[in-house]
Amino acid sequence: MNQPADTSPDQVPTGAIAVPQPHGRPGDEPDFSHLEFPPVGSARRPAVDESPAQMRELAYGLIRVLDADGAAGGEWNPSLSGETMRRALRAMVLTRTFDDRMFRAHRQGKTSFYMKCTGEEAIGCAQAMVLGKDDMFFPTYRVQGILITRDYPLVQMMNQIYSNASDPLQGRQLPILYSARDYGFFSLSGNVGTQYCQAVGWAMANTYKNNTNIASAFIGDGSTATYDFHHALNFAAVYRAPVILNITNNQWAISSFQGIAGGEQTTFAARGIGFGLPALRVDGNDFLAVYAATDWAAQRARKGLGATVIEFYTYRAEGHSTSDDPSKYRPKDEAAHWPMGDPIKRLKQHLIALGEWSEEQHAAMEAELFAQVRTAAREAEAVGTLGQSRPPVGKMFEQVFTAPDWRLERQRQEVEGQ
Amino acid sequence: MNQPADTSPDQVPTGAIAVPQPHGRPGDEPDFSHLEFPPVGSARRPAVDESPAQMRELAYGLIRVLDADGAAGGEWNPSLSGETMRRALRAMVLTRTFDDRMFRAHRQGKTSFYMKCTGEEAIGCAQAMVLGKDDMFFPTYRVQGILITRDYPLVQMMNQIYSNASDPLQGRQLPILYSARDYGFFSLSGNVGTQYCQAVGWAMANTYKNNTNIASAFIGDGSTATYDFHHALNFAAVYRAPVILNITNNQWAISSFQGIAGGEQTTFAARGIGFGLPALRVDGNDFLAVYAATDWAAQRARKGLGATVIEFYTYRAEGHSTSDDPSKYRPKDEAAHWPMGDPIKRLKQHLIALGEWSEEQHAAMEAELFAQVRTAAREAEAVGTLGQSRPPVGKMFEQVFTAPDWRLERQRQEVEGQ
Amino acid sequence: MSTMNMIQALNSAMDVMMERDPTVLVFGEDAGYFGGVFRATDGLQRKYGVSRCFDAPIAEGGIVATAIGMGANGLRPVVEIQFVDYIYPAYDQLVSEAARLRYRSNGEFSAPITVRSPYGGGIMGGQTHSQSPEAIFTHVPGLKTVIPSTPYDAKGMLISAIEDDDPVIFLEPKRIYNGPFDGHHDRPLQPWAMHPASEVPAGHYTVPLGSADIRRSGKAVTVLAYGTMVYVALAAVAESGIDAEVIDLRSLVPLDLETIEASVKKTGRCVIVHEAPQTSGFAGELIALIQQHCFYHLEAPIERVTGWDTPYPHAFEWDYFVSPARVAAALRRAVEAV
Amino acid sequence: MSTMNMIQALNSAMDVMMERDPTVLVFGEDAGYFGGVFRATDGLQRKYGVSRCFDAPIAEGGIVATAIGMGANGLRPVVEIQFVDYIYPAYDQLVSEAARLRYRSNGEFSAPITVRSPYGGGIMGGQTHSQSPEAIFTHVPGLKTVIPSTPYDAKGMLISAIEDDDPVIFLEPKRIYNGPFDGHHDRPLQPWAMHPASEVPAGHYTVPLGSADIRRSGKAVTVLAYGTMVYVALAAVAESGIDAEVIDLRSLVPLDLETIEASVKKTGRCVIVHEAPQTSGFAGELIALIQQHCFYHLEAPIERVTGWDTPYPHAFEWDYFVSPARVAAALRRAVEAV
Ligand SMILES: Cc1ncc(C[n+]2csc(CCOP(=O)(O)OP(=O)(O)O)c2C)c(N)n1
Ligand SMILES: Cc1ncc(C[n+]2csc(CCOP(=O)(O)OP(=O)(O)O)c2C)c(N)n1
Ligand SMILES: [Mg+2]
Ligand SMILES: [Mg+2]
Repeated sequence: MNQPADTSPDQVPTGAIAVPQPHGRPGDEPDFSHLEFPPVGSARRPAVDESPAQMRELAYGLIRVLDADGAAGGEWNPSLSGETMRRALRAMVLTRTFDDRMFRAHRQGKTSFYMKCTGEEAIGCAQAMVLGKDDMFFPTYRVQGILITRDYPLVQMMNQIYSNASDPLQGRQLPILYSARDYGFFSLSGNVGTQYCQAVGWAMANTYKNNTNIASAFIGDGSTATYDFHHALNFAAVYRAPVILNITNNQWAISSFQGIAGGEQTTFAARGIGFGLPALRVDGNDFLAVYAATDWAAQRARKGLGATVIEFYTYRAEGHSTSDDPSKYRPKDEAAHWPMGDPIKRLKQHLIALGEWSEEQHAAMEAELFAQVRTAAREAEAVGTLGQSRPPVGKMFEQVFTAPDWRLERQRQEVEGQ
Repeated sequence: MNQPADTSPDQVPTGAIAVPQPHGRPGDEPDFSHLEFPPVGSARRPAVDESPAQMRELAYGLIRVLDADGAAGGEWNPSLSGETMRRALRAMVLTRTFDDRMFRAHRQGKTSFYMKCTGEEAIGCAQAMVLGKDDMFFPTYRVQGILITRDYPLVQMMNQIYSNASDPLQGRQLPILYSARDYGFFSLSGNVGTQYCQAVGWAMANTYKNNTNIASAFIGDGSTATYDFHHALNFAAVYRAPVILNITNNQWAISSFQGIAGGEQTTFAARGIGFGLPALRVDGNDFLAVYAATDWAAQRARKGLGATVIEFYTYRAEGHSTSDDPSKYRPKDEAAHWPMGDPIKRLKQHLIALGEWSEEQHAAMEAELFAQVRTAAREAEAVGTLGQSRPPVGKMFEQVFTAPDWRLERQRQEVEGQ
Repeated sequence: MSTMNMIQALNSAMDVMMERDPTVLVFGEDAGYFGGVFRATDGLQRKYGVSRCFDAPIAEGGIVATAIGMGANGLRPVVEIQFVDYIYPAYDQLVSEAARLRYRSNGEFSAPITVRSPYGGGIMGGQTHSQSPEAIFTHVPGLKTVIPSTPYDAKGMLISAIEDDDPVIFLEPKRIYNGPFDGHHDRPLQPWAMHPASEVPAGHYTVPLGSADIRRSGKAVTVLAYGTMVYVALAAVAESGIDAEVIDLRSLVPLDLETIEASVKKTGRCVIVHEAPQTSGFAGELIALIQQHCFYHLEAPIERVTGWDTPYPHAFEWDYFVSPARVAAALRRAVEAV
Repeated sequence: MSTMNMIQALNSAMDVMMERDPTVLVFGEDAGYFGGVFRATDGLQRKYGVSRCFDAPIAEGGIVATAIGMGANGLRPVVEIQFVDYIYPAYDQLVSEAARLRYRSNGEFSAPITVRSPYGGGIMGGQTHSQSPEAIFTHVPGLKTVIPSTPYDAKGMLISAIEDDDPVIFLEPKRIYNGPFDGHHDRPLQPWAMHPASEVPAGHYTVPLGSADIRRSGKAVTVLAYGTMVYVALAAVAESGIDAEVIDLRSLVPLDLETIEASVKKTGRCVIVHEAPQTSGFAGELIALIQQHCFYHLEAPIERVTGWDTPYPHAFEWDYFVSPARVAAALRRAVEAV
């Protein structure tokens, strides 16, 4: 074993590589006192055609609309109607109810995998309401709220999760990696990041086709480290693509806190500044702030002014997935201490404060949505859960190419002949 | 042929994708009037331990020391001795002389490929003087000035360029892809960008070994688009690596102007801001400014304060390589109009103004260096030029692995037996 | 009909398709204003405007990702990777995304993209301008991998690739851009104009993907080759005087197994030639298929003549590059084996 | 000696090497505090500190690039790619850099790195947690590619890989982390504790890279397998009652051709089993070598039993995953062919 000159083992005293450390670990009390949240109203709302160079401060502040008491304020207040906000609340509650049911379905052995978006419902739901079905989302696995807000059939989602005979993706994908073109929801990849720059290409095609549709792409804090993130910001800036480049900073990437992705040196929104793109930092647990920021970015994009980077600051309230146990790497109960609260509770509080909603209405809605999810689950389970029912095995060989070549034909025959 | 719903050809009116355009094309007069250069002294020199967040303006200004008249000024003036500057001048002239000779050698069929760094000599030469041989450069193909400044034998460089029997790399590499560990010069890759994040790993190993050596990595404006650039900034920021991340913005990447890499929306230095790294923008044709900025960044790195991004603003005065003809895509003679002049002329002018140098001394030095290069060339050519002489063919099979496996043994026997 | 070299034929294919189909657009590093470092996209920006032919950042993965997004949104992007040696940064997008998009979305989305890239050695390009990585694409379900070897095929196959609804890796043997180089580097290159396959129709036509071409009929041994190696093989056959059947595979996936099988069953012997390193090169797959389908017809071990299992070394270009002499020796071994 | 499953054996290898050699350090996504999603690096950060075992950003290419830089500067980094399905973003760094650094610098620099990654199917992981891309590494001059299939080999080979001065792709058949799964997914998994190869020395030992292991001697047919497929093959042999010789290749590059050749010359028949898609899979290379070196001993076509040429489909796990029944059928075809 041939050692390079300066490195015989005894010469290596192992200095300290600076590895960022989170502010709490199992056994510690949840403590977010190191975080600063600028007050509601502190972020200015520039005209959409203002030069990005003039608005860099937005990458370091925080766009907020709802304050701790549930009152809306500041330049970013989208002033939504009670009806719109009730629709939003309903979509968020339905999303959470769906997540809970499917998580339990996994625990009951009905499927192989599930991921919840608890605490982050405002993000997917608000974007689904601001954008249209002709716009295209390039989602992560944590914006199922988009499909739910757009009334994609719950039973279809469940059929996909169960890989059963009615699975719209014919059993080919891992649970939750949906595809729903008609709902503006691009086929989800199991690799993180890979679709971020595809969204830029999609958006460029809209420009090319001379329409005003846009794309909206999601990525997690951890996944900003993937190179697709770099490509997307670079290509979007160069070709002025009509795309919203969303970063969901939920503080965690499986067991790694956001500092491992570089979140301690500056904000993730600041990545946009590096490319001269407008960059907003938004309270992701504030439905109204998410709505307003999305709307602003969508206007820019539709006007041909190009891409906007938005960091949604939020907290992943539950485990990464059904394979994960967060109590192994972070203080118990951190979610309950998240200073920006829960997006559902906050919008509900706001609506109640406005006199547009009540605890009774809310309880009734919860019961109704619970029943709706249960009905859908029963319908899907009647078709079958994972392993109990599945598409014909020949589906394994379809859609590899537009038409199967001789290899696939022969292999299919071999399988079907068995 | 199966067309997606909204895209039958006649429905595609082809709108205008915003493709950045350079400010001149063949036939146009060279015109750099759109560029603004802040005056000497306008850039503040912060303490090296100042927070990067406090010095963001440096990414948008320009660090300059020499003014148009050859006078040095401003906070960044490194106040070098006449002797040091004469050494620098000599290194730059030698680099240019070497380039000219090798370029001609290619034209004479003596090798397959060559690349000059004309107009960019200050960058490699200054860094080689600031850093030590225990620091490691991760070079591009346009910082041969490093080797020349450090008195790497010219004849060895030529042997490599000729792939002759004395080629230190045994004929395995394309001309100019040198490797010189003892000179602090990492093996050059033919793929652009790939070494940028390796430099971060190298630097982290220095921290790990508890020494104060650093790494210095180069990348071109065009190559900032590679993902290695992203990885490097991200890893360097996260692990506080002692590395200088240099960007040589010479306005062109083969035929593509820097706007194609995203240089029109903001500066390349600003990419560093995206990661919370200190970011300097420096007149790359001003030896003293390059020297001072490098020195500042090296101090930060050695003190454990982490990485610095430096954009050197310069101009690629000649073709991309011997395979390129820039008159095909940019105005003729642009180089002569570059507002920041020529690095050799400017340092010479400064030395003369100081009374440390004269036209006569300069002419004598040029003649001397010309002779030195000619002597080296004769020596290398006595060994042989490309195809006239080469290492033993068995070298093809060595160093693939530490020890050849049976495949390589058999293949070697087959070739040697022929 | 006009006489074209391979670059002109490729250029014409893109021109014809851009003319016919407004969803076709072309981009890549230096592919816009300048027309590509090999000039394959020359004139297209001038003719069709910057929106349809443009320069791209040096980010092969970004180029392919952007093309996938465009392709899913109804366009037919044709991207150029300047040298295939630089395609690895796009490998993830090709393998994990382009290749699987149709499958995983059950046909809701697909990536009808064409990825053009010059490949292969013989140009003194060293390690990073000489590689032949076709095998890493042929292993990937959902990708087509094709390699033309004449101007006629180059144009007809490129049009087929662009019209194809699946992602196609279109590898261009750059050593024969200007003429059918046969490995004799010490002789003057015969230009394409002297070769019948340089007669290329000006308009639209296709050469289907998945069909091999028998370039020389013979009875003694079958030679399978593609790209530049077709000419090296033909030279070896001529020089050895062996009555070989030379098959230009043209398409690796989908593969024309029928033509291969018929030939090997006839000759009982086979030599496979490629530039890529031997281990896990495409010859392995061909041998596996042939011995499966023609086992009882084989009279001699199938020979592989390939690049060595080393990086591509600058000074040893002509020791690394497969020569007619090496192929001829393999032909002799194949026909002499009993 | 203690009883270890494969994860424990891997963990022990890193522990032993970190203890012995301060140049060894370990990093990867979730590999630090948490100890890896499969727990292979569990406890190492606690024991050796954050500088020697730490979490990395989600950038496989950045991880490998950083490791290369460290490796060139005298360290021996061991990096974990969370699933091999996510290794493609590091492919360029592995192929263009790690594999060629020593060669192109004539030995001035090298990349003595180990890239560990769980691979293979059988865990209901769908398209992106089930792949077997070994062939795209075996094609690359300068990379070693190895795959252990027992706790004993896992530890001994990982130590060899870390001590090796060349870059090693170390693929871990994750389906057998906890026990030697034989493809019978409807039966309870036998834990490693019941298998003799789970007896693992606590300290330092090596299993050399490049040597195959005959897991069962036999005369009727040779079976070549690696990873989980070794157990599927052994089950097929047991169930078919055919007297097969089962060889666990363990190392694909360098390959133990001698052992393979000796066995096939003895049996005259061969079945190759791998999980990866068939086309251009590693079986192709093996067939090419065997028919070259054992042509006159072969009495039947060499059989390939492999994954299908499709992405890995979630609902069809047990139709895609090679079963003992498919291997047994191939064994019968091989021994019955005349
Ligand atoms: C390319 C790639 N590398 C690694 C993984 C494994 N992985 C899946 S999710 C995940 C964490 C992502 O974290 P983040 O981006 O913050 O999203 P979040 O889960 O918090 O929503 C990782 C590492 C992957 N899917 N793809
Ligand atoms: C990964 C990769 N893609 C493409 C190329 C081809 N190429 C060589 S140099 C170059 C332009 C680089 O421009 P820039 O980074 O600005 O450096 P400069 O030549 O101006 O010094 C290109 C595209 C390459 N070498 N590597
Ligand atoms: Mg996250
Ligand atoms: Mg440049």
